[in-house]
Amino acid sequence: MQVNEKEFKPTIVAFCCNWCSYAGADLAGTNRLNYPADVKIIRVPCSCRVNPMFILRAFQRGADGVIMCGCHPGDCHYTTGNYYARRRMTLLFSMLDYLGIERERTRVEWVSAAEGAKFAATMNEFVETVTKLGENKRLEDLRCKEK
Amino acid sequence: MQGKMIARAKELLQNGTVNRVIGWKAGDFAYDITPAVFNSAEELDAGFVYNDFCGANFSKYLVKESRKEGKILVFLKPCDTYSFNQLTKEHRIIRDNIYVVGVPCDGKTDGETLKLKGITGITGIKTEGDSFVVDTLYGEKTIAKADALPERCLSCKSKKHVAYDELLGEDGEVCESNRFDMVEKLEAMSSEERFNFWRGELSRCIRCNACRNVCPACTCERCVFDNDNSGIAQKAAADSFEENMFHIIRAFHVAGRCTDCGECSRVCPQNIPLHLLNRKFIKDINEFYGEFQAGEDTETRAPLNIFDTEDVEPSVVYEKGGN
Amino acid sequence: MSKVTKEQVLRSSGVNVLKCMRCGKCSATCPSYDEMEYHPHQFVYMVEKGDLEPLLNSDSIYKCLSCYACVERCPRGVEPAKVVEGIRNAVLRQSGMNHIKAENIPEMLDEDLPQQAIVSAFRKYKR
Amino acid sequence: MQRIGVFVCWCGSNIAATVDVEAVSEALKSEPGVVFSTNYQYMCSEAGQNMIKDAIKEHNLTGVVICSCSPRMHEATFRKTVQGAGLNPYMVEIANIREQCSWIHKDKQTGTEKAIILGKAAIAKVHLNAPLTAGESPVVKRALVIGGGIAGIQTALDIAEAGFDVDIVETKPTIGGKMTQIDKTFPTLDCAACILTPKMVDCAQNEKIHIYSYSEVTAVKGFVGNFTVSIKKKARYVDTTKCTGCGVCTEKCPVKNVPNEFNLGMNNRRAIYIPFAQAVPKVATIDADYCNMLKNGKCGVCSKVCTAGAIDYKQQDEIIEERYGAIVAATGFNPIKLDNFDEFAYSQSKDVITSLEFERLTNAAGPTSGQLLRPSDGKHPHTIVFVQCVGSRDTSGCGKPYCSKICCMYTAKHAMLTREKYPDTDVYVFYIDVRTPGKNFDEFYRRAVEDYNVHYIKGMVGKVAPRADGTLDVQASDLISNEQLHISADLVVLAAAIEPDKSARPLATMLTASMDTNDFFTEAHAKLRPVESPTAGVFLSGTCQGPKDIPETVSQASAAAAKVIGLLCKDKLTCNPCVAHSDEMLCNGCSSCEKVCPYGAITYSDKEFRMPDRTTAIRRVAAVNEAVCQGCGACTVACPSGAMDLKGFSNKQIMAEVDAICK
Repeated sequence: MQVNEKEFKPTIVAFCCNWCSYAGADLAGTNRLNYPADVKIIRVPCSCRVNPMFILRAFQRGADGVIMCGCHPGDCHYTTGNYYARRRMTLLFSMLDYLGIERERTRVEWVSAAEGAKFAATMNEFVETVTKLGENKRLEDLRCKEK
Repeated sequence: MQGKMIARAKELLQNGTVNRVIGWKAGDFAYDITPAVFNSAEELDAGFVYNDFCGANFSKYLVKESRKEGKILVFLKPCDTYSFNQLTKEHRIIRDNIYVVGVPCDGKTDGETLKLKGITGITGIKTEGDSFVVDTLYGEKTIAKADALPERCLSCKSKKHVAYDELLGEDGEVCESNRFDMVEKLEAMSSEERFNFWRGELSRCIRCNACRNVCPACTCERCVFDNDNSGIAQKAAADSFEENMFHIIRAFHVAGRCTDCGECSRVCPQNIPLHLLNRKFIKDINEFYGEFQAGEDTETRAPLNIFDTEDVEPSVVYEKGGN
Repeated sequence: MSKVTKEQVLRSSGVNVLKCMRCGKCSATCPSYDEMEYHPHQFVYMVEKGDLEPLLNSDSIYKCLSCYACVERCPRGVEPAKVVEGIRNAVLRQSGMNHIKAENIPEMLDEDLPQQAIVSAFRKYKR
Repeated sequence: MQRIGVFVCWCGSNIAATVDVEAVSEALKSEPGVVFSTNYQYMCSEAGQNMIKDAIKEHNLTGVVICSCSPRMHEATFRKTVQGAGLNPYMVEIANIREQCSWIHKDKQTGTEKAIILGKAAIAKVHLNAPLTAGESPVVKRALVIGGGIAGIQTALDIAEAGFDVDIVETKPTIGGKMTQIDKTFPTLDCAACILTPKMVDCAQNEKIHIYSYSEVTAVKGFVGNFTVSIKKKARYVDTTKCTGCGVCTEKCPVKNVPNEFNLGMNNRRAIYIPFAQAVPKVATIDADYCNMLKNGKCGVCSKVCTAGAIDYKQQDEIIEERYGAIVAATGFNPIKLDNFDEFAYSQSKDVITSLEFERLTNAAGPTSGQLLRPSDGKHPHTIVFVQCVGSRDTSGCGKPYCSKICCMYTAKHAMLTREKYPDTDVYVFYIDVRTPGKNFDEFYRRAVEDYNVHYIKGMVGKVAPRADGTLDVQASDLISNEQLHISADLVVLAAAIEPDKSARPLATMLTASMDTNDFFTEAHAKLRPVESPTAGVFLSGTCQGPKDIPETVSQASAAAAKVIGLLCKDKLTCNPCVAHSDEMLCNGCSSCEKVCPYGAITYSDKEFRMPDRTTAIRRVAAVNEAVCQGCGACTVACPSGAMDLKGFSNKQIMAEVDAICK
């Protein structure tokens, strides 16, 4: 197989809630489960701390994909946080899709503290998806740049 | 109607129910009508108008006005009352300091639209059946309402007042509206087509902030875009991305609170169909979480401040098909 | 005759024999038990061990009624009947021509006969 | 500008093998604000910690970034370290370069590059950190035990023993739970009632223990040390303070056809009943579904015969609110429903019974007064077949994937007792595996085989078919002799799997405690914190955490009690300082934050403000109760104006991390 010299490496931001998903990511590490280094995790107390602004900001600064992970619905450490997060993200992602932004660049996944394997598998799959999409240009180009 | 309204306003001023009136005032031209506060019967006689150009939604003005000394009289059209309720629910207006008189509305046009239809030299307007009869320097012109009304009136969601202290004229009903047709059309497009559509629209934005300033849901003490500490402040956009962010964040901030009054699109000097962003959220909320009309009452929780354990997963966005 | 491998049987049957916990409920529920030289649980176990020859040469593969009682009752979802079917298929594939021919099918069709039966007949009534 | 020190840990070779630690500390040296950067073999060691302390003093550091293992591992350690050097503990940020970097990447260059970015993000965040002070919250010195079975009873007794008040909430009219229905206990064959009922009486008599029987928890608010719990006392239509438990009403009541749940419906009770003779509290309860008086106002016999005047047909459900420092879940188990196992003919034949029904049939207080009789014709069964693992270890979806743990032992007990009492009975036990890990357990099972001649057959029953002559045809496999057996049995006993009580799932939601896929409560740590839930202040006792026998349940119950006592001994708990706070100048007063707060930590009030134009204005603004706020951040996103922010995870801090990562 020919190795592409300028292989595209996406920038992926993963927001993980402290109690489930961040612990799940730790477990993936403890079990030495590989996933691409393109994923960088930001720890938040709960998925409900994730402001849509953060996601747009990440895209603005060059992220190619943003994924948010939280406790499974019903298991939120703060009882209800992920239920609000679920509504917020559903609407935000739907809006981005509506604006013509590739919907595969955004994702929500519920990962428990015991699901290290799921975390790694999710990240592998997400990176693969985003890599196929290539660089994130549309959100930036939504307005024509003045020539 | 105008006469009735002035007469009632005078009575309420006279008997001390209110000490001032917010209403529409004639400008230099017949069609450039502006909101104004009237303090006396004389001022009402001199400038108060109510006609088919009186489109402005007064609800937002009450955020400041209701915090002033004394009670204020406000005339609200049916769609304005939804914004009014929403602001009451969010404690943004002090209900006790306001006296609401509901007035009927059959759709409001504006000078720009008429001019585009070739009607110039406008000196007055009146409704006759399904048409506007426009007085011009060149004589009377008749135009069908269907041709002269903005989108928001053509797809009117309700002619029913949801908040008032008294009504002048008959109250209407909630309408069967086709207001989501365009959203559906966009949804049916491919991702590429949607992108091109919005690129065409949003590219015209000059960031004048008119949409934000007129929006009855945008009443923050200080907007995040003006707040240096918010981390996303932008007085003048540094890059094109910020413009996109502005519209997405603004739509998100009013999601579940926007009553679909259409003021944003009405005031946009670049004619960007901003209401299509808000309506997308409204449509999604209706589909995902059940029918919800912001401002319908002052009790129901906003859809983003409540949840159901069986809510749809965000993956619904990918699973709906298309691309 | 080329050698039938365990992998072949596992692939064609789609069964993961390692899920078996050796409870024997398949054989306990089997209506053809007494007819069979090897019983459903033995099929699963012997395939796991790779001990295929006795099964391939046994009449048991034709004694299985494919009633799927074992599949229905297995607490681990192992699906023993499919293992039996896998072995049977391996034998049939190797034995070449079928006794009935495709061109004869139309005249055999009749409303009361399920088409499934014809398909199985292809497998069972070899020359 | 902060003066930041960066400390890169090798973690022996755990990090150093796939991350060039030297390169990382070197690269981070040139980040803005970094005045010191180094690396060391084990930062968490005493030498490593001293290195950090020395550097703080020597370089006047105002912020510290440690690139090491997960913050979940050593964040607390390093916070203490910097505090020891006079720095605010919240001026530390950890870059996780072990679990989320060195351990998942094999290529050193990749690992090093990622570690540098993670370090940069932590530096960007620490620039915006502010010193935080943790508040304190008081501990309510009272515990709540939910469930009054042997687990709940033991936990409550132990907590009371330590001198703390404890309440038991039990949904049934009496405490005691499943153990009251059991005849004898393995492996000693003590009579269950003889060892349980004294404990029930102890509960009733202990002045530190209050029993809410026939009650359920309907809402839980608050947090560790300070829960507010709503308890619904269901109307039993009997004044418990007046009822003497004489039982006259239960004999005179004309409604005689109510299935007796204590005997699993194998006999009947009256509409007013006391579940069994040793019930605690020993008071009557009216079953509103059957009582004629409550249904159509015609009867009133119990009221007439009650000399104590305890009957009160007008009684209503009552909701009381009580405050607790700790909550113990002890909701227990139930045998599964056997609807999915029709092959065993449970629904077709009365002579196919569950093991718990068998317990009642052999219990002296049971429907047959302890005579083992067939439910169908009341005759002695001469051939009994026990079927193990009915619904246990079942991954087909019909049953439960786990081993129910107790069935092997109780079946050995049943088989043995049957053979002892009725030596003319043939007893067969069909097993997949016999699992007897436990003190004197295997010896017990071997006694059944060797001394009592119980026929243990390796294999499963495939089908039970009722025959016309009243016997049951049991078709099973004997895997050892490789034959299919047909046994003509008089009685078939199914060892049904056990599952958590249905009340556990809604309770877990109320408690914000997590559950596994089988609805067992999850422990904080499977090995090291087995009796604590991950939710602070919530503890686990008995089978709600997983299948257990009685000795195990009791030891776990006592362990949970010890944990509760440890908590209640404290006068104050240190709060999490990473809480929400509202910028009053930005607050719209819209109440969005208040609506999404799960703890009710946000309140609104009208306050007078000096406005920029020198006027004063009264505005409605939000305030956060820092002792109640748990720092989830739901409010920060609900707030449209950005007035609400979270300390330690502020909008700006998170965006700084985003920026550093995406650069």
